Amino acid sequence: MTPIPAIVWGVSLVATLLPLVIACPLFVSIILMLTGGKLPARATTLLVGAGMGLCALFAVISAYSFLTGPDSLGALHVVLWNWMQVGNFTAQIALSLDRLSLVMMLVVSCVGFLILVYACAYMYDDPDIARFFAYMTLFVASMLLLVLASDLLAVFVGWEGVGLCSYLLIGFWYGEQANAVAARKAFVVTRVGDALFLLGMLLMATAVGSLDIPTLLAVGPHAPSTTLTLGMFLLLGGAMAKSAQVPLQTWLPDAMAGPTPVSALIHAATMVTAGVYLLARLHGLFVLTPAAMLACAVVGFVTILLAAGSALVQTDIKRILAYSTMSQLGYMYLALGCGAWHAAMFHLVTHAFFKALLFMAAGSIILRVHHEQDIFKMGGLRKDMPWVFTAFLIGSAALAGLPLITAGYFSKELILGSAYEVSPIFWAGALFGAFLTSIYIFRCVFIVFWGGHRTHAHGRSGMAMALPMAILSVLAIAGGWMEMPDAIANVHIFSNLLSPVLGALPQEHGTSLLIVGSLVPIAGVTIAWTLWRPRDVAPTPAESPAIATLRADWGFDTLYDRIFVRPFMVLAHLNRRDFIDRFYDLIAALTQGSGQAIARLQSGQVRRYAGWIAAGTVAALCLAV
Amino acid sequence: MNAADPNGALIVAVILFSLGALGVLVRRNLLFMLMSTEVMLNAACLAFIAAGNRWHLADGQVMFIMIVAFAAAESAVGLAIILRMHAAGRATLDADTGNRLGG
Amino acid sequence: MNIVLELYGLIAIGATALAITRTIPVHGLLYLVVSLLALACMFDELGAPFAAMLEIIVYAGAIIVLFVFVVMMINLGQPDQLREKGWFAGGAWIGPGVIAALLMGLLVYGTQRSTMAVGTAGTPIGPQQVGLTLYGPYILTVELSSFLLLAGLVSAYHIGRRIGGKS
Amino acid sequence: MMMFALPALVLIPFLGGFAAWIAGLRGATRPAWAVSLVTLILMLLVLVNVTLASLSAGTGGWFAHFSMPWIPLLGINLRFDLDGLGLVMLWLNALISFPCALLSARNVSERAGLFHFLLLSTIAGINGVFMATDLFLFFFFWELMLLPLFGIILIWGDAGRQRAVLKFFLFTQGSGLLMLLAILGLVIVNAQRTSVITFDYFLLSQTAMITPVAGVLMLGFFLAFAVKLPMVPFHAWLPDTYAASPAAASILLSGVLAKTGGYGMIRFVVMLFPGPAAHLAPVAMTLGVVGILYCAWLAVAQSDIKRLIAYSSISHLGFILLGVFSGTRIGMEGAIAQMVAHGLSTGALFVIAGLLEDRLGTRDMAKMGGLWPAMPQFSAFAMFFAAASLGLPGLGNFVGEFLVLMGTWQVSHTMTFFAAAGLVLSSVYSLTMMLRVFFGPRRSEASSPLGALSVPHVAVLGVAALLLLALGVYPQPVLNLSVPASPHSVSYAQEQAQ
Repeated sequence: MTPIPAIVWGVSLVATLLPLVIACPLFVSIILMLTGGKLPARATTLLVGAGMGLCALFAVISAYSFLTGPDSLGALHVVLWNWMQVGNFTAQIALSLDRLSLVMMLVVSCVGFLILVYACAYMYDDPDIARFFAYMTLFVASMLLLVLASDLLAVFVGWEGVGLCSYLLIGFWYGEQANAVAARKAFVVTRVGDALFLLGMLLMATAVGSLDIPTLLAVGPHAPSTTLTLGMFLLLGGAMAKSAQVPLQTWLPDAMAGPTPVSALIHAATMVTAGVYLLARLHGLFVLTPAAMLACAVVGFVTILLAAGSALVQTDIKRILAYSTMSQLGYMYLALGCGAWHAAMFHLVTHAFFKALLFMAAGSIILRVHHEQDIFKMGGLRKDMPWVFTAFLIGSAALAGLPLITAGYFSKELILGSAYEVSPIFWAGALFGAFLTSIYIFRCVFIVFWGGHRTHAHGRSGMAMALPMAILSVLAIAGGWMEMPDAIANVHIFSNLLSPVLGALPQEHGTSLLIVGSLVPIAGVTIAWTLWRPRDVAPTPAESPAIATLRADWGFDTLYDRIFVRPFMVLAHLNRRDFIDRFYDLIAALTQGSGQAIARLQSGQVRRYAGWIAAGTVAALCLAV
Repeated sequence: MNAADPNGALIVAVILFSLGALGVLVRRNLLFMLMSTEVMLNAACLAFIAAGNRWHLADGQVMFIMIVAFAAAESAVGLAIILRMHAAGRATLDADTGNRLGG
Repeated sequence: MNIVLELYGLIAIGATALAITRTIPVHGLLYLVVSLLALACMFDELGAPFAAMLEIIVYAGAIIVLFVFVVMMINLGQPDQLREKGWFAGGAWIGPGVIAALLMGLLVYGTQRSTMAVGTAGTPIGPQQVGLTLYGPYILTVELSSFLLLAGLVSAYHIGRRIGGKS
Repeated sequence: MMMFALPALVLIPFLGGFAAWIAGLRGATRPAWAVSLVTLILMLLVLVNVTLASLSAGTGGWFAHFSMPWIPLLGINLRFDLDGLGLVMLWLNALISFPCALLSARNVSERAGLFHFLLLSTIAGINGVFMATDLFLFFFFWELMLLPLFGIILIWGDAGRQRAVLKFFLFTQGSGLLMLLAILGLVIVNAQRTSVITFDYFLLSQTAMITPVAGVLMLGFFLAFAVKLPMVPFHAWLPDTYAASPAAASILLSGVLAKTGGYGMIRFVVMLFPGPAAHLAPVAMTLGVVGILYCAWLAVAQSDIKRLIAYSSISHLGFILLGVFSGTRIGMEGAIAQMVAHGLSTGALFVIAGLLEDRLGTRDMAKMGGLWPAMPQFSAFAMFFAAASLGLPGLGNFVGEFLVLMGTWQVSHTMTFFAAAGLVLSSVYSLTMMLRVFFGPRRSEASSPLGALSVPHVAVLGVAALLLLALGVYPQPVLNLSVPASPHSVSYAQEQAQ
């Protein structure tokens, strides 16, 4: 019996604050759960605001003191306790802060804080507000654990934790059967990825002997290359499911059944990017397996185009954003596959800003038009809600990557540049994706905000909703200015920040790519305007079988339903009574039947008895003679 | 008297026994079944006597006497049962209705 | 070969075959008496005169008469005859016939496989010898058969007792 | 003191059961219940005492020993030995028995005294199974724990109980007979070799190592435990039995009784016959994996909530089989952790199912639905245990499953792959259960008001949740403590002698 290992508190401030960053939302969550909804809504929102504020504050302080501290280029480890130690395998609950996790921690805590503040207003009238925030804060805690954990197994705790919270939040309005079903689908599909992730961990743990990420990165390269490739493929599978990449993307559109702040936080800004973060953390191993990288790039490439194509024909505003998230995540995967870690991380950050903004704006719209989500039933909202319109426009511009003024432009250009480096096909596809992106998002903008009124908007968005949107609007524009190509301005704050972890930024390309990349979004917006500019007749969604397929996610859902779900369920129902059990019943029935058959001999008819006696005599004589 | 060939007697005994068995199996009338039983018993007697003749021992006849005693007891009881069934209102002496107890 | 013995045997077989196929019980009984008498003659041929006498007195004289009494008491009539005929339908013979034929075949085969040599020619075994054997080595069997007879008596009495009471 | 603690762990519940019976003879429910609770508390105190003494003795090896001749002519002794594995299992039993006694008070109104007697006898038998190191004594306890349970199910079960009990009886007794034959065979082989008739585990383990018929003998043990666990082709008794049992019996059955199978696998198959067990391992592991997948698949299609939990339980028990036979230390530790975690989580799920049946009067999930608003606290607990059962990291089941998978990975990648697929399926059925019972629109008006949970329920579920959480985030004490001691290691008695 080893003594309980003493909790190792680092001497520095950061080591003290780091666990608190996770503990703050966790405690809020526990308090909300234990009080079981008995707190009044105001107290709940105050508690959440305070908890998340502290969390963000601690994150910022620890980030600041880490960067100004002595080993700001390395990593800081805080070992909390030994989780498991069996034989020569050890897993620790330990946190580590390096520049990569620092960026991610800041995104999660700060964007999380903003979205939760927004959610305080959004969900204020919901009777189950305590449950909502219990899940939300638990999600933030899990996400921070995922980000900060230094052991892959502890990452997995956060990984599954965010999955569970995502499940709970998608199904938050469980009264609708469809929501609960969507929640289950999201969990099960991501769980497929989780199983692959787990297998990948087992492989790495067996090959390397530890799941500690620094150890993995140090010892992993010496493992046999087939092992490494297989392991990376498995981890990639896990990451893909989490990030809704083709072919495991089907859960994300359905996940929009949750409240809009959930979509903003989980299904746009943080959880879905966990896969990107994971691969970036393991880039040292990833770079050694070209096959896995190629697969990753291809997956990203395909996802960009498929998701953008689907987004083009959606009618539900949240589903448009969901497909756009998928498509943007495709960019990140493409970047990862091309070895452009900086680009992937940069796009992750800017995407978190503008996509959260878009979801918040969409949420404000939805709230004010009586939970109507069909864009063709909205229209002319520009005048009703000018501020929301501004925010949505900024977010759309950033998503489309309008040149120079938006964050999305710079991060996307970085990705396009690195894709060109690997293969012009990737570049062309991604560029076409960007073209589609600008079309579909501005289609949405023009239909929703221009034209005649088709719905009545009421009320105003309160301060608590407006402020986070304002802050994110600023970030969605200015966030890109921390990393600009040399051709525009020599600003490399972001890549300099991450270089110690991810290596130096690769050489840049000429301005020709940049110019093409700048023109494409503008062309897209123009086409969107010509197609969907306000006319006299109200716009209606185009209908054709091809479009229906496109709208239904290229038929992936139907396909999976036909191939996996339906046979599985049908066979399960056929075998509901368990054929092995039936087999034992058969034995029982046989025994019983033969018993009855023999009992029938006991007929009470003397002649039959005599016959049997005679037959027995004959048999005995046969033996004797 | 000259000793006879017991082989022939044995074959006759066997045939009689089989006939008796056939009677028991075929007839549904209890009376005939009892009669067939008597035939079988007689066949056994014949076999004993033939064997007694062969070895020139009295045991065969002793056994015959035993069988006769047994046959007497058996037919007494059997006939009593038949009478009883008849008196109880059983319309026929059909043995196959004997499983309907309660008579 | 003892022709007389075979002849008696044939008579016994024929009478028995007729006895078990009659539809009228009294006819059957009469054939049975013939069969018993033929058997008695065979016993006598086989050197057992005492047994032959017993066969006639006890079997033919007592047991068959008992049957006759019963037949008289239960008073079977015309419908019973018809029914008996009905019971003789061809199908009823198949199973029993096969079993009986098998039984016979096996027994004949079994008894003839080891041929019994013709015994030493001897004098018939008289009642005295039988009596000595019976009350000598077989005394216990005699006692047992007395139990059996007593039991038969008691049960016959018991079973038949309530007939009068019922009517 | 330590000397008599081990037999006391068996005697206290047994005698307490008698006392409860006598107390309940008048027909009152309350006194019998009180006596039974006091008994369990006494048992817990003794267990705490034993644990403290054992911890001071250090980890590994045998902690305590008790021996007394019973039938000297046949070399049968009343011999108890305690190692870490046994201790952990005793704790599990003690923890599970509390909810059984606490919650049964509500369900049982008829012949409460008898109920408590049978319940406590079962608990005594289980305690004995976890300590007995004389094979005859082990078999005795093996039967002792089953017989009262037949009674409980037969008297207090639901409509289908007779058929269920018959099945349960045939399976367990049939396999128990095989084990008895194997025990006798081992004793005879040993007697031929050493001309000493003994049922002593430690002495027999010497023979078991070298005898050529070890494979056959092991199969007898293996089948008995495989039925009890249950392993897949022999699982048919379990869903019927669990569904037909009263709540207390379901909890006890799923929580502890199934674990006696896993315990037996470790102590009497793998430890006693290491060679043949290694030969059997691929078959056993394959069956384990088949069980994981097949029963998870069946669980999805069930409409009876108790049957769903029952099938899910078999599915999880496949991991135990996998871990035990993986032949690696890590897999074995995982299997033990899984036993504890599974006992807690499934036991809690059966508490929940029992309560639902109690309040709604049905177990058919088609008639439930949308229960969350009616009973939020309860539903939250259900969500927690469903999450535990689908193997959420941070809860106890994950530790067990991960370690088992890790142990299996070192033996066979394919099997691990399929076992991991079981994790996906476990999420399918767990969430389907949540979906059909608690989410969705309200489907029926409850037969009785659904109201808040009673204090004992909250306490029981809360403690189970806390323990699962503790096991999930800090399993090390259990992992350290639960190392099974080898029969070839120096026994406690010998140690004392030295």
